[in-house]
Amino acid sequence: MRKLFLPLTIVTAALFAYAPIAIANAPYESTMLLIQKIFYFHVPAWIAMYSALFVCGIASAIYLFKGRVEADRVAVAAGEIAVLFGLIGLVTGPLWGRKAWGVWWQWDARLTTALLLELILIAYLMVRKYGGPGSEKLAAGVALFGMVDSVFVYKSVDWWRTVHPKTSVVTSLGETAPAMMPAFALCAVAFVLLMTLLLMLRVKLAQQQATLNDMYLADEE
Amino acid sequence: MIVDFDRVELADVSRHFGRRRAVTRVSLAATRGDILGLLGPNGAGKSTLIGLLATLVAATSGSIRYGDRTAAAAGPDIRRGIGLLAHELHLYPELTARQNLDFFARLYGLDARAAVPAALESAGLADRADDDVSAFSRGMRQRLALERSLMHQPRLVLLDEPFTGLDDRAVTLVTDRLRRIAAAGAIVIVATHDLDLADGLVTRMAVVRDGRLIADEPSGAGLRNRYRTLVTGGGGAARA
Amino acid sequence: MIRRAVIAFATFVLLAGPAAALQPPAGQAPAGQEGFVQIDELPKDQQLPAAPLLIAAYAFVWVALMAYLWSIWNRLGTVEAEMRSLEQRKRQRDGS
Amino acid sequence: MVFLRTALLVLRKDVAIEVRSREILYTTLFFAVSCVLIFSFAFVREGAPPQEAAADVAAGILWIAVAFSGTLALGRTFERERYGETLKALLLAPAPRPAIYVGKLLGMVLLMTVAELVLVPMVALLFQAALFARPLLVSALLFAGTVGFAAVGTLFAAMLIRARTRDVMLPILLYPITIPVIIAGVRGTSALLTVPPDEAMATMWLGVLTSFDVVFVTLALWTFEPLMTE
Repeated sequence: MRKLFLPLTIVTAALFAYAPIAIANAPYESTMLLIQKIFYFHVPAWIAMYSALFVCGIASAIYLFKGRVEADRVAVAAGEIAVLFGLIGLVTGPLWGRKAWGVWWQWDARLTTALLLELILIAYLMVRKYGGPGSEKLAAGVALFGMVDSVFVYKSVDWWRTVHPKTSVVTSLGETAPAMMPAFALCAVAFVLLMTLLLMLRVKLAQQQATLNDMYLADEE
Repeated sequence: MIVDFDRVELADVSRHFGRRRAVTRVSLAATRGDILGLLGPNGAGKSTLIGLLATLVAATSGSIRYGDRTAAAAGPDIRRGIGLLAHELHLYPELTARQNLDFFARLYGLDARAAVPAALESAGLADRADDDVSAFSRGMRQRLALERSLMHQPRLVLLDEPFTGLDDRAVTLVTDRLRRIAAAGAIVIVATHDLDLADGLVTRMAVVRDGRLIADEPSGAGLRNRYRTLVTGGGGAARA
Repeated sequence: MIRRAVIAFATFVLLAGPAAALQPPAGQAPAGQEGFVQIDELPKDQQLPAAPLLIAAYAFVWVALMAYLWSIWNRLGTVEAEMRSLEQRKRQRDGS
Repeated sequence: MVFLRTALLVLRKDVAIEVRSREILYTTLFFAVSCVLIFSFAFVREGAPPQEAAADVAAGILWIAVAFSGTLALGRTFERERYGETLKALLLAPAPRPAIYVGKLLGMVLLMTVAELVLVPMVALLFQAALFARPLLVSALLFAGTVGFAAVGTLFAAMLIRARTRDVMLPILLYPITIPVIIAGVRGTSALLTVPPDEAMATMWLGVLTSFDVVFVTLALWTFEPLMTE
């Protein structure tokens, strides 16, 4: 893992260095103009969050059924990182909305879905923190249920919002011109890579914590 | 399918909760006819060991074998061979003694009409059968719980502090009962911190402290002194 | 180690696809948008300046990422310090 | 066969306890009724809920009361199994462990159904909601929603029995995950209460609820054993 870490860091750093230029050069969106630029890191943040959520859920399933503690470490790392990217999405979304909708919060389907998933993820971290001994297993159950639930949350919020459309959802997203795609793809890849890097770092922390626990255990002998 | 076994064996079993070690590398075996006393102060890991043997707690490492199989390999039927009397009594206080026994008899697939009166008789509660368990004294509940856990005639009988709240006469009854089922071919494992009661009952004693097995030997005269050196005075010796 | 990392990375790439697909489809603005005032229909002086919001958003992303990195680094430091003190104690005990 | 027999035994035992004490039933009912009243004060003005949102208010209050009282009942039911550690005794039964889950789930669904038998007429009466105009669809929605809520709730309440902070953890975990049930239940019921009733919409939401039930009951059966082993 360490061998991969450095090249990944360099690639990610290069992508992030180039991203502002690519974003600046991308054409202005016709109605949203400047504010539409938030799109280039708002949506990638969601992509990163969903990826982390699924990593967390799958790793939890592996931990639950195979009892692999390594999987549990990946799960807790992914859970934390999903909360982080969810937070980024939840903050940048309303900043965009302030301009686009004129209000900070709109019960937009995407934003609502994200808020609910963020709640599930925070609940996951809370079980781990306050559940007492053996809470890793309980948390793994929550993560697995949360991952499956994300599909239902997504669909039901979507239908809840769009079956009776009274106000607009984010229309500008729909007008993504092909000319914006390269910059967007670049940002998306950069965010997913960043998520991977953070995940590796956080797993490293979890490993160190496990080593420390083992040292305490060994010390008692 | 009937899953039976003559021997239960823990091989290098550990159970950790994060930084806390409940059980550390315990290897222990018991065969039919044994009454194995798990002795040790409170918090020594006795209850976790009982939980591990009862398939309620999963080991962090090591394996537990019932005969030549692990619990996972043997499937749910292995639990037909296990009877557990835990510290908490596994009874519904809202139900009567008869209802409690009836429910558990059916849960184990027994003929309730035969098993329930027999168990009530054994517990000496035949005349109180239709009273709520919540109205019983601790001793009565303890007797009822013991019969409940023995109703399906398990091969492996696990008891966690079975003498709590019993008066002398009841203790004698319980110890006699345990001797009888051991003589009939059961493996009896009794976890207790009470040496006086264990003395004379157990055929072997395993002493645990801080989650480790520090002695495993046939019991006999001098058990009390041996235990005292192990648990209190002989800390350094046990560590080495 | 490397194999696991490659598998993990492949998983992310595979997962990013569906995740991207989950985003709202292009060119499919929901019908019937009554009650919604298009931004460009507002008079110029009522429009909010976009730049501060955009800058705030960028800034937040950076602050959040840095704060998280700092927190990982901090926790790693704590754990490693604890390891060192534990080893030291052990050495002292063994020495005495 | 053993599976079904064990599940029914557990259900029968829960019913027997409840018939003797009636504690959970009465407290849950009282709580559900209080919920309806409290939410009424938020929405009712000048003697009636606002005209344009009457259907939403009635459906919303009904489902919130179901969810809240369901949480209360879940907590109490499993507190009963924790006292005396009888849940461990159930797990020791020589039957597949998911059978215990199914038994407890059936008990929860039964209890919540009884609560709904009181709640539905009450909401219909207090809010002039036409809940009895489409009895089949309304009961199907309620049943599917109850199963979905109880399926997740029973598993979480059972696994939280080991956690020190179970009282707060249950709602914290349960509400975010069961949001799809609440959305589908409220939207589906509300569609039936509008004039004219929108049956197609209610059926669509019923489909959402049913698939939620299928997925989460399967998932719970699958994870019950590893989650319950300490």
